[in-house]
Amino acid sequence: GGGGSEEPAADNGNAAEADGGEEAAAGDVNKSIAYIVGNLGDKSFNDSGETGMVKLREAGWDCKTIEAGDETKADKWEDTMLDAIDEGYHYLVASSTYRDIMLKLAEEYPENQFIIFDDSMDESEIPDNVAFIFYAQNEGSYLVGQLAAGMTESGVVAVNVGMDNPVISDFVTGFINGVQDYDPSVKVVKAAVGSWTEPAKMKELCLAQARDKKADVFYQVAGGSGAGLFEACKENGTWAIGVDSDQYTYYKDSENPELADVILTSMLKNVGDSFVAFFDQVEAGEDVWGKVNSLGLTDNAVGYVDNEFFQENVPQEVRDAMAEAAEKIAAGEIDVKSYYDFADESEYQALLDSVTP
Amino acid sequence: MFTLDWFANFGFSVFRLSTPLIFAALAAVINKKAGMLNMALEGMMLSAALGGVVFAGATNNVWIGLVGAVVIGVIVGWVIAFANISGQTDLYLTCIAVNLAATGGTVFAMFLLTGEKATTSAAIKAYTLPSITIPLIDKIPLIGPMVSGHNVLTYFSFISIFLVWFFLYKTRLGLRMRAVGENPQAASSVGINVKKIGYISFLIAGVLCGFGGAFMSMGWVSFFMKNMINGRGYIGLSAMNIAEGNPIGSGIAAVFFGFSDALATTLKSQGGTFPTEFLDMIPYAATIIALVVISSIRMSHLKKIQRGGK
Amino acid sequence: MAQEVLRMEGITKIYDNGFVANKNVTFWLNEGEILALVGENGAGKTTLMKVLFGLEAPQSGQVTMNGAPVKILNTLDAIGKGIGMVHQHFMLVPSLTVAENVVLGIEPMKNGLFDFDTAVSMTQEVADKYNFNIDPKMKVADLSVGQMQKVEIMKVLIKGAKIIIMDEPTAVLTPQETDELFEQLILLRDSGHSIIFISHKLEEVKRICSRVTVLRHGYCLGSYDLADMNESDISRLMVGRDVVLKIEKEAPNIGKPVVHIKNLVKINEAGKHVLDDISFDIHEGEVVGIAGVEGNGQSDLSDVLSGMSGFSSGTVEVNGNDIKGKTVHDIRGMGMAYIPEDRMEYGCAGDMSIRDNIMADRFFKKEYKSGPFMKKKYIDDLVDQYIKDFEIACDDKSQPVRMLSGGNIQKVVVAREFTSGSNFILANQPTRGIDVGAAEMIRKTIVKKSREEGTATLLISADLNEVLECSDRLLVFRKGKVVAAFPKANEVSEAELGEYMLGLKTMTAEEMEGLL
Amino acid sequence: MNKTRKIEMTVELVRILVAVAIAYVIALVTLFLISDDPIYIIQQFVLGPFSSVRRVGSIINLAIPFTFTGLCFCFMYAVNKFNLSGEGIFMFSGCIVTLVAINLGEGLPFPLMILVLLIVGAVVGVVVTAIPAFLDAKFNSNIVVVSLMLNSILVFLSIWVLKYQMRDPSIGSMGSYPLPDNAVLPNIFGKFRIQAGLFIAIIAVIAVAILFYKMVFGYKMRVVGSNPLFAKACGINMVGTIVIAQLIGGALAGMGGACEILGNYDRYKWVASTQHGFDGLMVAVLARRNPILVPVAALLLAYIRIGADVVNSRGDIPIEFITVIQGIVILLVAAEEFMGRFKKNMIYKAAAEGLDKDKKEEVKELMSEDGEGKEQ
Ligand SMILES: Nc1ncnc2c1ncn2[C@@H]1O[C@H](COP(=O)(O)OP(=O)(O)OP(=O)(O)O)[C@@H](O)[C@H]1O
Ligand SMILES: Nc1ncnc2c1ncn2[C@@H]1O[C@H](COP(=O)(O)OP(=O)(O)OP(=O)(O)O)[C@@H](O)[C@H]1O
Ligand SMILES: [Mg+2]
Ligand SMILES: [Mg+2]
Repeated sequence: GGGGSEEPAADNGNAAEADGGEEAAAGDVNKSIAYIVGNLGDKSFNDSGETGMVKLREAGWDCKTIEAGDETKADKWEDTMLDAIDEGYHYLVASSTYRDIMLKLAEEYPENQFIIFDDSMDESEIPDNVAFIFYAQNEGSYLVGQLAAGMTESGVVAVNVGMDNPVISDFVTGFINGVQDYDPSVKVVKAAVGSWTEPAKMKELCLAQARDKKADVFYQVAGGSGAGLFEACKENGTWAIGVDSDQYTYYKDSENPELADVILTSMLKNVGDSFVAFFDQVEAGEDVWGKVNSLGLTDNAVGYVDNEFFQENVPQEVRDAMAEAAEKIAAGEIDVKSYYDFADESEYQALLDSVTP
Repeated sequence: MFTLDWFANFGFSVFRLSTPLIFAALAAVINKKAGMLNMALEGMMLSAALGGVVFAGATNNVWIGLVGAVVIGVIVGWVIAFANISGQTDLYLTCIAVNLAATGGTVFAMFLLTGEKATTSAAIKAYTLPSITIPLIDKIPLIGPMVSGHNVLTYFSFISIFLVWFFLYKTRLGLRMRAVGENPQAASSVGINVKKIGYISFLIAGVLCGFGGAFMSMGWVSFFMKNMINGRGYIGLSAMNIAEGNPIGSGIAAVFFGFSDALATTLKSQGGTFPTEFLDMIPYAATIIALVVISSIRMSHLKKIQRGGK
Repeated sequence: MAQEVLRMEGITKIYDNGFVANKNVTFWLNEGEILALVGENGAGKTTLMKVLFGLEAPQSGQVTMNGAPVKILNTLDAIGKGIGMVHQHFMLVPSLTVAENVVLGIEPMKNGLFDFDTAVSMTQEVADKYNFNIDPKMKVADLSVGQMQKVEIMKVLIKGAKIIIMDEPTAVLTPQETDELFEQLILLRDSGHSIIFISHKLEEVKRICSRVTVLRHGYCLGSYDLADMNESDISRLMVGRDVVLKIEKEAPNIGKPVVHIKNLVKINEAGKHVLDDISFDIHEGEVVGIAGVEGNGQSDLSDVLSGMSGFSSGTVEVNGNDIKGKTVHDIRGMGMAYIPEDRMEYGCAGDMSIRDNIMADRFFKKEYKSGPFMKKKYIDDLVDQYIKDFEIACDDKSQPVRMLSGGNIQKVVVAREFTSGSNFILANQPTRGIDVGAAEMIRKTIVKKSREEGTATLLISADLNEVLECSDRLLVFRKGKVVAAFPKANEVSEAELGEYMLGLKTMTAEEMEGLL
Repeated sequence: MNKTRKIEMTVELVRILVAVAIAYVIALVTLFLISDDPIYIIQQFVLGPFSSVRRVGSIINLAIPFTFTGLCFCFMYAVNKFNLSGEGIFMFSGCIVTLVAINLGEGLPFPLMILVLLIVGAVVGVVVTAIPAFLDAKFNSNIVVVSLMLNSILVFLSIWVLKYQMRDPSIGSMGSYPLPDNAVLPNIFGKFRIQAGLFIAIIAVIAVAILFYKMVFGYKMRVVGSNPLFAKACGINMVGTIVIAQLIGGALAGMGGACEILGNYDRYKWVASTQHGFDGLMVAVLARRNPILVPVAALLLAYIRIGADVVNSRGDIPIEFITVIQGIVILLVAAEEFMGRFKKNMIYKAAAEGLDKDKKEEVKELMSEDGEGKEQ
């Protein structure tokens, strides 16, 4: 949330400590974690992981966060991780982006243990020193999809993403599923801005969607570009739905609280909490290795924010429907569609086509 | 869908999308007339965009923010001029180095000031330069909603086209700048300080990029985000190039790119499964096509004259 | 003794590449005199004047004006102190008007803006005062070379310069225009201006100057009263030996036509007929000279013949091959060699070595390469031989050409073109702005090649003395047409030639019958 | 003259060292203001790249793509065409090479497969560069603009190919199917972990140097680049030479992209431009456009970058800080005028000394020739 400026400071203190006491870190093998992340500051996915690290630090773990840079620096990722291993970090935590390198290093360094989050793999092939953490973002998105369908007056809602990739497509799939289950007549426009750092174009895109398609509820899965969606909603008087962390509170506590007043809720993907939970399990000696730890609604790894603003602005019936859907998913009565279940891209495309206004 | 309202709205969007491109194109024009190709518009606008937000936030005054953006633009312009003119560094290299440094430098500065590394949207109070409703004109159907109600910088960008033209063709400094751009030895032989003119051209370009950057972070949206210029400087440069440095023509070309961008955005907003990537290419492909068409018209015209032109 | 207005004492100028262009030069100028500054190419004349005009900073030396030491840091200083300079190469901005060019640097202002109308009237005033017939509103790009020279002079005059430096102002003028210029210089001198006049044409020096200062290899050899000297005295001082100003040549031994031009028309980008129905032949063993005021189609003819540009209609044949649509490479293959007008622009690559420059027209031939590689040893030996044959003064063959003096650069060009094995030599201004010594050698070689090897030569030159001396047959160009033809060049007088060049006289087709 | 050249070269070397030193001082001063432990950071920045065998290997690894794109820009500079398509090619060729490799599968044996893929990379480079080169030659369309725009188009095109033609749906992030084993350039030199593309880069440097300085085409290219009008007047096929030089440059960038993907990646996953094209431009300028110096400049740049990475992973300084320092280094190293006064003064002094020495003889000689000249 609003403590954005404090997190890196905490990191600083700890990093210096780690460097000072390299020997100590190496000695205490089981308590040292290196979290490898592209770039901090996205106020969603990556930063959420960082909050988990902060909590783990408080719990006595020696955590170090290393920014490895975006995909174009991918040739250096392996070095970055090897540096961490050389410095004596026992656990390496990294997202699906780093999967290949993690798996490769897992083979080369059987002593170390590797956690790949936001990804899954055939369990029979997962080595013993590797664990996967998988989030059911489709389930969370399903719930906010219900919200969007319940809130729209024009019958068109929008989901705008930064760039397409499988995880993002899973968000979109769940969202569409939720919208359609709530009201099959509600249409969904989906668009990709083409960049994670183009708020201006995102704003323009939302304004065009409102103009041409009369869209009036906007769900963003767009990283930095997402702020442009909130601005467009502010300008148009339409509703927005945030993603990953509680963006209402984030903006409400910030310098620009008025930006929060369009954010009905945010679909949560509690990466940080999942880390804490995971390492609690590790400490408790539970069996988490060599398999995919799937986290969904039941584990509170995904969900939505139920705050005052949400309650004030969302009619009771919609809130009830969301709560009910959540229960049903938890109970296994609803099987939310997932992008990962599609045989190929064309099935996803067909889904998109079927809801385009 | 294609109602009067729609067209008005689309036109409005074109003007807004064109604004930063016009500023970039005009900055490129000023440099071009002084004999230099400025590829650092990107870095200049990016730095100015951050500068504007920071100054506005620090003083709680959007106009001081605008001045701040201009000042930062000018400072970056000065750095380029210093490296290129006083330091004799290859201009292309200077510009690329400045773009690289601005990409990282803005993030670094933002981090030092706010602790954020991606955007100031939460950390710095947002300010937006006011929009202006033009009385009378706003009542005209189609035209009214299209041209009225824009951000003050949008109007200023169009006014700037004429200001730049006026500067280049009606003032002494403009005359000297054109002389320097065309034949620096000749200019220096009559006592014109060629280096000084070069500096001035980069400083003016800095001012224009300052406006362009300010529009991005205090007009279009109300915060700074890393990399938020996203190639607009290069498109502005292309606009200048298509018009061969003519300010009016460059302005028109910039609006043409604004139009193709608006078109791409509109197509995207329709949803569906047409690959976004191809829509994203539209402004860039349009540039190349426009450039080729215009140069081939120019060439066939020349050829006709030489063939005997009856 | 006349009042001394300017003195440069002990000037040493070292260029950034370590070349010492002026070595402890001392030089002075009296009020109301026209002083000649002469010296071979690269002697340091232009450099010395650039120092005076604030364009180059000397390493040591002192300038005094009217007895008081002064510092000239930049051109603005120089202009402020009443110094004006007409540069060796035009310093004009082509897209601007005459008036804008003339007032550049001292632009009239009204309400804080540039005042074009006043600029025009100021320019008109100067033009009227000094009798220059020029429209201030014309674009400089549209002017003839002679007119451009006038604009250059007006630029200096309008700033009220008392000391006027003229660096080879007559190189591009006709005799009549030169006369006109000289009248004005005398007018200026008599009204109290002091003039420094640089020229390689010693006859001109003799005509209007009262004193001469000679530079050689950066040193000043001293100042001499011209009354006591004749042209060969001056050239001996400049070069350090006697120079033959007249070329002895036997009658040509004319063979079959090598170049055949029929109804050649070329229209330029602005739609102007720059070559208008030209027809003539060039035969084996003869030198055909072309005279004309610059900008009357000579350069265009050279461009067409060399293949540098195309033409609109007509036929041109070299050794029986039509050159329509052919490239420079093709035409060179047909037997053409080409000495271009501007050596720095077309004649050489300054940053490349002498060796590389000499190879440029022939590197692709079998004898210079083995497979895709160049034959280094073979080429080196050959180039060494050429350097010796053509007396190119240089450190060695790998020295970049830009480090040579103007005359030696031209020798490199000539060495390449004369050894290319061609039987047609297209020589456009082969000796422009190079000193008597080098020019003598080049002219002699042109004539020798035609006599001994039967080469056909087309000699285009603004130097009338040169065309008259070297040509067998002489054509005069005006407005893209041949307006006169003379069978024996050495029987024509410069004055008569000038009349045709300026359009005062024109020959009819009948008069030229058989001469084309 | 030779004395001058010697001075110029000495100053050049001193200048690069001073430039780097100044940049580090600036970095140090800034670090004192923002870091808890500036000395440590600087030490890591300067010495970190040499702190382990693997890091030294990383420098060399990183220098490989720089070398390819640096060579590419040597060609562009040689014919004076600022064709910036090297940037887009690097990414796009990596993309296409992966696509081909995946489709060929295990069909071809290892070395042959690599050869085929390198050729594919080169061909992609040639085809892409041909666009701005051709439009420039044929329509005189500004090559800088066309190539910049083309780069943006190629980014989107690569993403499209990745998404729709070869995306591996079984992984969470965006990435192609893995490269087949026979298409992977192995790591060599054990702990150095240098990819085998190093050999290809070395061969490329040697080949380019021979082409530049020993072969007829290189000669032709240098004439054209040095003075195009002169080249035309000598009958050199300008358009052909200029276009072919650019195509060779493009081919090199394409091979660079191929080596990068095959040597450092298990699958293709670029969704943004690598910036290696612009890096190459910097390398070419730092190398004074001389292909022989390209590896040196590439190593210098790689060293700075690895230093930045070390600082990033070791310290409390955000990685972006380094881009600023890097900009300063590059500007200072490339600034002709930086320490120019020092150089000039040395040259003047040397020349003046020479002047004093032969002054007496020369003057005497000159004067004796003109015995009769009487000074006034
Ligand atoms: N910018 C420069 N850098 C280095 N050397 C130069 C430069 N300009 C001139 N030189 C050298 O100085 C010498 C003197 O040049 P300068 O122009 O003064 O000769 P000049 O007497 O005017 O010759 P010309 O009769 O050809 O005009 C030349 O031979 C040249 O090598
Ligand atoms: N940057 C430079 N470096 C080295 N030499 C130079 C440089 N610039 C000019 N020169 C040399 O200085 C000489 C003098 O320059 P200038 O422009 O006066 O030409 P020039 O020799 O007088 O030519 P012209 O034959 O037209 O009189 C030229 O011959 C040229 O070779
Ligand atoms: Mg001269
Ligand atoms: Mg000269």
